[in-house]
Amino acid sequence: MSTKAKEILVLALIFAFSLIFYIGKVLGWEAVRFSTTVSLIVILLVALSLLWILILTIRGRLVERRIVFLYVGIAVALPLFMTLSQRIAISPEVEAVYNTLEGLPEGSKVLVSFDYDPPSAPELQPMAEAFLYYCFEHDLKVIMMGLWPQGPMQANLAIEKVLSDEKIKSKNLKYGEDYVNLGFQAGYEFVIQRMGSDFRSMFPTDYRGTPYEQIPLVKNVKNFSNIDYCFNLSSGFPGTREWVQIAVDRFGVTLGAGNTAVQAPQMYPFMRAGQLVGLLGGMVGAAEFEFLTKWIGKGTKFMISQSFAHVIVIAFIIIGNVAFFRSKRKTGLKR
Amino acid sequence: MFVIQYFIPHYPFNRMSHWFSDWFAIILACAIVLGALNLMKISIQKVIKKKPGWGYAVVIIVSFLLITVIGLSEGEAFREPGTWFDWLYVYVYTPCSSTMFAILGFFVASASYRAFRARNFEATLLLLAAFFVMIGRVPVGDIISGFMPEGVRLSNLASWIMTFPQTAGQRAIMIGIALGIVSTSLRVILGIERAHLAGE
Amino acid sequence: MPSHPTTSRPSYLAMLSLLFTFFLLPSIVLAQAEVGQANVEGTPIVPDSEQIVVAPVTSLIAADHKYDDGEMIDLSWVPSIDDQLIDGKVIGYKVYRLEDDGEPQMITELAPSSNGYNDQSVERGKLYSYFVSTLSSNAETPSVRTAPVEPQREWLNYELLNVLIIALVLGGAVIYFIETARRGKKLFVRKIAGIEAVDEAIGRATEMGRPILFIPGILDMDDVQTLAALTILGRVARMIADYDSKIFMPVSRSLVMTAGRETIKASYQAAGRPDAYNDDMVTYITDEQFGYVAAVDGIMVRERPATVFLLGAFFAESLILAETGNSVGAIQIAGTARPAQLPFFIAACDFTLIGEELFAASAYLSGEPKQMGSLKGQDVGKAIAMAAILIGVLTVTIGDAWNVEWMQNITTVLTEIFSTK
Amino acid sequence: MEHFALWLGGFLTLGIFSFLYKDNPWYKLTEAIYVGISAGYFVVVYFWDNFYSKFWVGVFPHKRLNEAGELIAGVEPDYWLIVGGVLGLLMLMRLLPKVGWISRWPLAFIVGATAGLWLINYFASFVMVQIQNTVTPLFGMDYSASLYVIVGNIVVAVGTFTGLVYFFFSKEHKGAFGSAARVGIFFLMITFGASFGYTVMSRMSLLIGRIDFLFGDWLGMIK
Repeated sequence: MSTKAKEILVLALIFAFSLIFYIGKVLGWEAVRFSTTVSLIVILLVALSLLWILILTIRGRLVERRIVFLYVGIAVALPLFMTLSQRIAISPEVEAVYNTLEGLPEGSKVLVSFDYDPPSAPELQPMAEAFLYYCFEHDLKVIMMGLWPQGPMQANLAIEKVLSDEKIKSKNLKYGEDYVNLGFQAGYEFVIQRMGSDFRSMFPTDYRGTPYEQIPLVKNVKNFSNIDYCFNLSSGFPGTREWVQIAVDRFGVTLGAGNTAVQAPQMYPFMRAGQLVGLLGGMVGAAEFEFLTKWIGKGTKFMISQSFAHVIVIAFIIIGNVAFFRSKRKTGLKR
Repeated sequence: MFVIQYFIPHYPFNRMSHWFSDWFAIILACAIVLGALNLMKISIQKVIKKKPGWGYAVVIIVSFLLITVIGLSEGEAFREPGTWFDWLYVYVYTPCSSTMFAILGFFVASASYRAFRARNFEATLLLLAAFFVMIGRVPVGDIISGFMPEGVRLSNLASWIMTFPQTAGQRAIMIGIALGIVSTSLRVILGIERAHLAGE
Repeated sequence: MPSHPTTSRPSYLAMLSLLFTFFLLPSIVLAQAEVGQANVEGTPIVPDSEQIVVAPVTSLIAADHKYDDGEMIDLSWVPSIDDQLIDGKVIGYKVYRLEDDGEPQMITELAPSSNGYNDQSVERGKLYSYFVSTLSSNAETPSVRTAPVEPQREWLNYELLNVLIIALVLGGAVIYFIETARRGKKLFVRKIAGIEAVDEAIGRATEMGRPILFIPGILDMDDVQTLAALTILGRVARMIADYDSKIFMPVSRSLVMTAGRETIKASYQAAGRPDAYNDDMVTYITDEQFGYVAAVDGIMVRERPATVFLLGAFFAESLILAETGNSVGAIQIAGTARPAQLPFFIAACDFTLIGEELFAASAYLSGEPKQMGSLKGQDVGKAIAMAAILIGVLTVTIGDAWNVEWMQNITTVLTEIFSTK
Repeated sequence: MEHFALWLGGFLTLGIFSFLYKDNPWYKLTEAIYVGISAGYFVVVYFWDNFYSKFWVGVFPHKRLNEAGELIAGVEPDYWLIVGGVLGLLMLMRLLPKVGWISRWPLAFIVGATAGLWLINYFASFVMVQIQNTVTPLFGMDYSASLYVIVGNIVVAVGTFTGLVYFFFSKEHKGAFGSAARVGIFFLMITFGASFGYTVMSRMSLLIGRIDFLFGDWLGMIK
């Protein structure tokens, strides 16, 4: 069979596979689940094949790029079907966010800024949900906004998800009294700057078009001095750095943040300097926070995959370096 | 000018940053038109000359025109849920851009196998720190080091690296880069660094 | 605004004096802030018996907000003694304002335990006085009125004076060293490993007869890192012209393309070989991040360059480029000021310019005394930072541990110098 | 429509993943759609957010009518914005080859303005605040710190100091100064290692998110 024919065959298989399961979904099939035994067998098989790659590489044959890709695909996809128990260790920076929240009395006003868009949602959406869940559960009033155009939409998605929870549903929360979404405002960090003097000048209406002064929750909120706690979910510019520079350094708010893992390390100096009280970093931070707030969402669910992916990357680094040192010793070459 | 406005709260200096940011935004809006026209020019040339892959150029032109026409005709509220623009954003733009970033996961693994070598002491240190952070941040780390007493497990080590040496390094880099930018900016302001503006 | 290309060489000393005039003149014209206060305790209105009586707020002070354009008045008070977290009778506060002794107007309602408010709807030239009412569920107890206050406009933000002074010292140092260098004094700058390797890397490419690839990052000319990369390109291109090897530079911004062409052309002219230059050395690919990466990847695999320069602002593509370069066996010299991408360069490239080194390298390589001078100025900044950290940490630790007063004083001074609030 | 949307998402996602196998028509098609849509997306967003709501509305503010239909005093037009409009227009001059040189003006403005803006903001937040905060008593206030924190404090102080030594250009890295720089580079490497780990973490999370879309949202195999 020629390569071309093989490729077409694979394509057809993928299509058939998708079609079958899609129809299955529409018909309401059960989700696919691996039992613990199957999971362990899969893990063992992956480990053995990694060993085989190690042997190949030591013999001086680097495996092809696509095989590495395949491994990553497997390491990420299969664990999604697994059911394994796992213990999540809480890092101090996540605990700090939780403790600050715990210290807030009922009825405190919390400002949450959604500064990200759908591409970073896998990391930040679980944080948003867990955060809102905690606020609603403990009767904190939530004011939402966004410096990114898509942020308020993500906020709505999170709200929808959290409100469908039984416990929260029974609280019968009202839009405008218990939470409000002020929407997006263009202007990057200048929005924060002007909010420092007057919220209303930046948000004349909420995202539904209701005038600011007619919303019971915010009509008496003049500026940051009426906000008890600020939380910022950020995946770039404008984001946590701008909130620290302006809202914290100039207006003195208490700020916590959830960041994508890429930019989280750069926030540590701010944390140590006390400009930032607590930080959730990436999906792992989300999972830890979910554990604390007892809102078990996607962050926790994805942790097995995350563990697997990390182990695979580390395994490849080790394999690559073992081969590197062996070849260096043989040829004595120094590059 | 910006330097001045930082220190003097008085009108007109306190308005200056607002003006500049607005002007900047307007210039950007015009510049993006330039970029888009450039893209169109290249694509149309491809189609006219029937260069290889001109079919894809047609797709670029069509999808560009589609979203632009829809977005501009839907008026100020183009972003509201339920508009066609929003639909295109959610179901076309988002899957594409998310996947573009997701694909990097594969490349990270491939690069770690083929390129990330402990070729000297510095690189070794880097890879070791990466190792501990990666393993310590996920539950697997604590399963491996489960025999150790609470408090000195891999997750604690990862936390320690992040909070102390990592912060120190970030701080030094931060100060260094800030000073570098300050001095480069001064060079620009004083007109020393102007090679980039010479000739068009 | 600064820096148009046709500006004739400015005299830096003149500019320096201009700067000083700009900063110092306003400081002479100052306005003294007037503070009006009322420290008399308020008396509660005696209410009906069913009403829940709460104590008024005390020590109400209204004062002009300092260092602004005369648009704010700060209010502060001590909350009512009935304002308790547990069993508190106070449900909030109302702030009233009297404009030029007119009728009182409620301007805001605040939550319990508030102890201050910042009124930003005031105008200059009017007198304002305030009082605050404490609210229980069915009664209101006003406090005593404050003395009238007029919002003031100040010319200089004295709280930021320390920032100004340090910025001036730093700016002055940069300008001083630039002047020194211009007068022909040689300034020492240490070797930078990545830059030392440039010669060798170009030599290797010449020997192997393979091209040199120069990638200036994916940001436009408005990014400082791109500027630095182009300055380095100037020197690299000069060497390449001397060695007679080939350079190829794919870019992702059209402005960078024109700038790159000019830079290389100038270098070839300086090397006396203008005939060897042609415009195809620099090509524009696409603004699209991953489209650009895919194309550069293809170029690397096909052309198999002996040397790859990755200098400028890089994002997610850094690791793809570094890996591909590594896999074709090129010597790679990389540099960026983006901390998130540096690790990939360090792990996969032979030499990496870390953060500030990229800016320094551009100055170092250009060999221009003025650029070297600015580098020295930067070092002054670092010296200040290092000294502050060293002295600060020592004094604060010793001062705190053994209660040495003069050390504690030094600490206080240092903290004040570097505070931005 | 919902079915179509999900299949479209699946089609595009797999199309981009197919690049991992090799460059192929499916990927090229997806890429072309992506390039076109993203270029158009930014044109639209910049038009409404920057050009329309900043410039147009700023210069010609909406007339506000009260309930009786009478004109009430709205926002004053801000004619300063016209300067920005003119600069933008100059930028567009690049389209005409003869006067293209004039687009250097707004470019010079951008370069100069960013230089000026960054100068002071970077300085205040990144230099001053960070120096101030490195200065902490190593043993904590009144010996209150635990051993863990004391070691940490020392590490931060030493790390920041030596890191700066590494970036010091005026002195050859020799002797004690050289050793300090060497220690500094170690700290930098640990920093980069940590941020390497976090970047890997982030990329993997996004990948998991995509795979979850494929098997969860699209095919319903994960609930």
